[in-house]
Amino acid sequence: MLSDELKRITGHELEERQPLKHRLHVCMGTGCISAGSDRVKTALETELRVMNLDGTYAVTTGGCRGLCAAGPLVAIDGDTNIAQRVTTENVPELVQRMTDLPDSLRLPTEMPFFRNQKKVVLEYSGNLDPNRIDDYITAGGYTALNHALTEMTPAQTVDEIMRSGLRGRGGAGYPTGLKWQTVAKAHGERKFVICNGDEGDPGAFMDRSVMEDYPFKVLEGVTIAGYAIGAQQGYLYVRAEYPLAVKRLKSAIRQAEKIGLLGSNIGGTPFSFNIDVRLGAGAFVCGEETALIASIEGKRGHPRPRPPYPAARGLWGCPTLINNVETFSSIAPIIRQGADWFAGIGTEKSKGTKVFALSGRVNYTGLIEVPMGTTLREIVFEIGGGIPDGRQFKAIQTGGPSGGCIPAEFLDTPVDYESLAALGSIMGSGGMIVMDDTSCMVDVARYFMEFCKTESCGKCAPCRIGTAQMHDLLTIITAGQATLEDLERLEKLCDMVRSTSLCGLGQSAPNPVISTLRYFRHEYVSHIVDHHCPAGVCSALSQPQEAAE
Amino acid sequence: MNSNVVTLSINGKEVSGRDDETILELALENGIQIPRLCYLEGLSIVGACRLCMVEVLGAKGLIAACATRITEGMVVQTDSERLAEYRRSILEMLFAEGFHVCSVCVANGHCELQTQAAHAGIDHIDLPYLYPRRKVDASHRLFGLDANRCILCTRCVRVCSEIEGARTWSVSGRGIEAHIISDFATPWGESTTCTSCGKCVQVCPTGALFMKGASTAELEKRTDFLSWITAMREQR
Amino acid sequence: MLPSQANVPAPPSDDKRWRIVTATMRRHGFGTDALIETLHSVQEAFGYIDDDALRFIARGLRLPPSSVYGVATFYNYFTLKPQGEHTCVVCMGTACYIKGAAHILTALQNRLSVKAGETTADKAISLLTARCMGACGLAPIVVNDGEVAAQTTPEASVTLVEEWMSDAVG
Amino acid sequence: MDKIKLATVWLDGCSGCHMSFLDMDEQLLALADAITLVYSPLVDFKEFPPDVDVTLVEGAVSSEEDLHKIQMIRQRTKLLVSLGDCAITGNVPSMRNPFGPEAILERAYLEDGLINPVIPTVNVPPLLKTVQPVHTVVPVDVFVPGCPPPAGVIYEAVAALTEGRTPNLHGLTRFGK
Repeated sequence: MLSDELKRITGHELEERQPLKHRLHVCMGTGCISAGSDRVKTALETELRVMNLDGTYAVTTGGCRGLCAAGPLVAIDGDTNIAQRVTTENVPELVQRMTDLPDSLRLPTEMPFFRNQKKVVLEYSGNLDPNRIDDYITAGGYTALNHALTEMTPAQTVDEIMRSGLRGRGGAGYPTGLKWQTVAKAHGERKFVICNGDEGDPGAFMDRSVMEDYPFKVLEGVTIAGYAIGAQQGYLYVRAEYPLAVKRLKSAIRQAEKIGLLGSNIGGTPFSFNIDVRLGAGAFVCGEETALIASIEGKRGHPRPRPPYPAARGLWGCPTLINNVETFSSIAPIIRQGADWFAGIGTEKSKGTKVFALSGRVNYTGLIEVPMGTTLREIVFEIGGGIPDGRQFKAIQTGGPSGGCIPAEFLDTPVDYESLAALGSIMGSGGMIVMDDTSCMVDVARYFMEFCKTESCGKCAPCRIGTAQMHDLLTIITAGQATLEDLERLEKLCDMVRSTSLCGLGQSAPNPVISTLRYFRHEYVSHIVDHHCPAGVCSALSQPQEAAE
Repeated sequence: MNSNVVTLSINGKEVSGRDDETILELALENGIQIPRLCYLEGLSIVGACRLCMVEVLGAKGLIAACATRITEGMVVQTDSERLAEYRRSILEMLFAEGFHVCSVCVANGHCELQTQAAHAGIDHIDLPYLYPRRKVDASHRLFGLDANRCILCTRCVRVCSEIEGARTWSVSGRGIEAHIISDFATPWGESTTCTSCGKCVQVCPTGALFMKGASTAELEKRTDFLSWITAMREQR
Repeated sequence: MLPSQANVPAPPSDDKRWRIVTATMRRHGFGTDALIETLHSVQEAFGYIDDDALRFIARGLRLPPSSVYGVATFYNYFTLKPQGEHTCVVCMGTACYIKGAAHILTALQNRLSVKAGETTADKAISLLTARCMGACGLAPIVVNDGEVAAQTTPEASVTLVEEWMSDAVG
Repeated sequence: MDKIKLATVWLDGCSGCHMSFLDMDEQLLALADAITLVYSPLVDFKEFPPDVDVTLVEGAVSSEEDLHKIQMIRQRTKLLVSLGDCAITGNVPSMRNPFGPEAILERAYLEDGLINPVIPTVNVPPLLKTVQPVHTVVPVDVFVPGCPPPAGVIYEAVAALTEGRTPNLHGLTRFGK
């Protein structure tokens, strides 16, 4: 029944597209909008009308293609013919030479940035209109939900996810299937699914982009999870700082409800499921599961001791499944193409692909998706196009405030959960910030500690006071006023805060310090002993000869 | 609720208890002291002070004894050089965070922070003092709040919510700026929810909440009322 | 029993925007879990959350004042003070920081004679920071009255606030 | 056995620690066999000698004079003992720290309804921005907390040092005792 409906919508959509010669997808991601893509879209529509082409050419809203720095991007029909840095001025030129773009406009899509990626979460990248469920369905959307509801039992659905080897994309990489199974087996009349879209890591915007571009895919993943674990209600917990994502998700929920893909008896089956959006309000700690639950309950985002885990006692005391946006976005492709297909991508222990937000001192900044096991070198120097201005690569920061800085000698490390952990960093949610020799690693550590200090919820003593003390110590080191005893104090605090804090925020807050001490200890010593900042960042120490006395 | 009897070892001693008991409860029953500040029998568990962290064989990291239930065959160590060092460090941080001038405090000699520090052998604070500028609220007719002495154990918040039911207290702000407030950060004396029962004062482990009129070292607190109230409510 | 219409407290004033706030509470059945959503609706309607709003929410959702205040001050997104006519938000996310966001912030602080999080004395401009706007590919960014200035500089940022300043004078 | 050379100094404190020292009563006689008092507010030596074995410091470091003094003393002393809470924690003198020295001087010299309200500048050492515990400005070897530390504890500490032992004061004293 559901499949008939999906076929009907697809048929109708294709019929509509029949008379069209070309479809122009204008990127309407946050990046391109801030570069003026909304004005470009209007100009394109006007130009086509003026040229009397509006019957055979369609202008649609497209999603992000990842290369935000080249925006606004306009794709003609697909992934190979793309115009970059489009402005209202060069719209007429674009329309005239649509199939033969001038070099000034043509985006070289054969470049490694595009060629070396593999898109699972970001499939149909840029060619889907995130505002229209028909577009998503025509591209094969909701066939996974249909398949699960009609061909699979909930237990088989859990099993499929288990066999795919998918691991949580939000941080520590807990096996997703195992988590689903625990919640599925937990006793409880009511159960909940929560999609964590409170992307808090500074330097990470994967989830923003996924929510903006693939709202239906997120909904489909959450709905399948609801079916698999026996939940009736799902929540999307989204950062209030992402208004576009909130708007598109809310609209997506309404559209899905309208055609019976959410609500009572979905697709004529006994399964009923609703989804609501809840806004985050600017607290990094709410990425922690128990704090997130407290926040949805309308409370201060304080974590609580685990166990009991949310899988047993979560939202309002009921068994609750929490995964992040990217994890849920991997679900539909897995159900559609099978666990074996997904498990065939990536490494032995880290399956599938991972989306990264590549930024910092690298030529091509933006959103990328690569198979697990791709080396850091490939990401930075091929996909990212290397370091600009002829400068030297110094480190790549992964995992945000809970992660670490990885130096050049480990560039050939394949990116997977275990390898990054072995280097003292973590996969995290997928921020990758490239640093060159203009970055001071002590200053970077201080920056992250300041973040953790202001984001500490204040509940447990080690994190609340420890992050403040560590931040003070790092500040005096960057000011050239510290002693080697202060460095010893800092290391002791790192160990204590890591070992005794209540939640992951505190336990991982020392990581940026520990990893920079591991690989760049000489920079700390240089600040303390020689009163010299090798990168010339710490302004109090910018004159090495004078300060060295 | 059904509970089973389990056997485990604490500090090498074989002990047994019900599996709905926590490590801390069982340790105390067996005369084994574990340092603690936020825990108070009769109030809910928050696991905030982290002093009661213990080592459990096979566990990934340290475990908060107040918040962890016992299981069969558990091997618990409540004291080690590593734990002692962490506890000293946490206590030192608490001293450095607020402004604890023991010599002129109403709770001098009866303060749990002071006592824990003495037990831990703390004879000076190695970390820099943060010297915050915190308020003293003397607007209440009977009681006062000196935020300089507050260690954010939230016993006052919990006793007011869970026992008295007034929910006058909460924590405001976050991180190092977090502090205790009454109502809308209203002066305590102008609170419309406070019943002036004084339970918060009694459970406060330091001199942060005090009875007016008490002079240095005069304020002894008593928390025995909690077990009476709990027992009587259970009977009801 | 769910609170009926009669139990809804009277709004602090006859300002129509209170209807939005009441509607938010009603949509959530006046449950205590509506607190954060309701605070969002006040902030969106009024730009900040004042004492009257806190009292209104406490009565409407039957929450103790301390809980409402505790939650409102826990989350960075909420502000209890009115903002300036213009807002200038400097993103301090990692990518922006690596590309010099601190210099932009310093330049703006010096030009406006306020610190981050403060509003100029004439209430014209609020200078704010964000932990990350999620537009790292365009770093460093500054958001002026909702408009993203991508790959910006201290000079360009100062020029823009100077335009606001001269508007205010003129 | 050679007597050890003992000095005591009084920085920003109330002299209570010195009073407690004197409270040792007859134990002072026992100490007298083991020590020579070479500098102290209790006796009239003008110069701090260059080679002191043990110095007991009462009081926090509050002024520039305190700072110079303690740095000089540290150089001339083998074992430096922080005696009492003021030396160890800053104690009561440090209560001005959240407010700053100006506020305290104004309060003391201008606002208290004096006949001649003026902040003294001559013969008065400038105050440091914050009052500091001794160990934050120079290394300290032994800490004897208490306000004041009980006489018996001071005796135990000094006696141990004269015998070449590390004093073990655990359980004998604490902050505020």
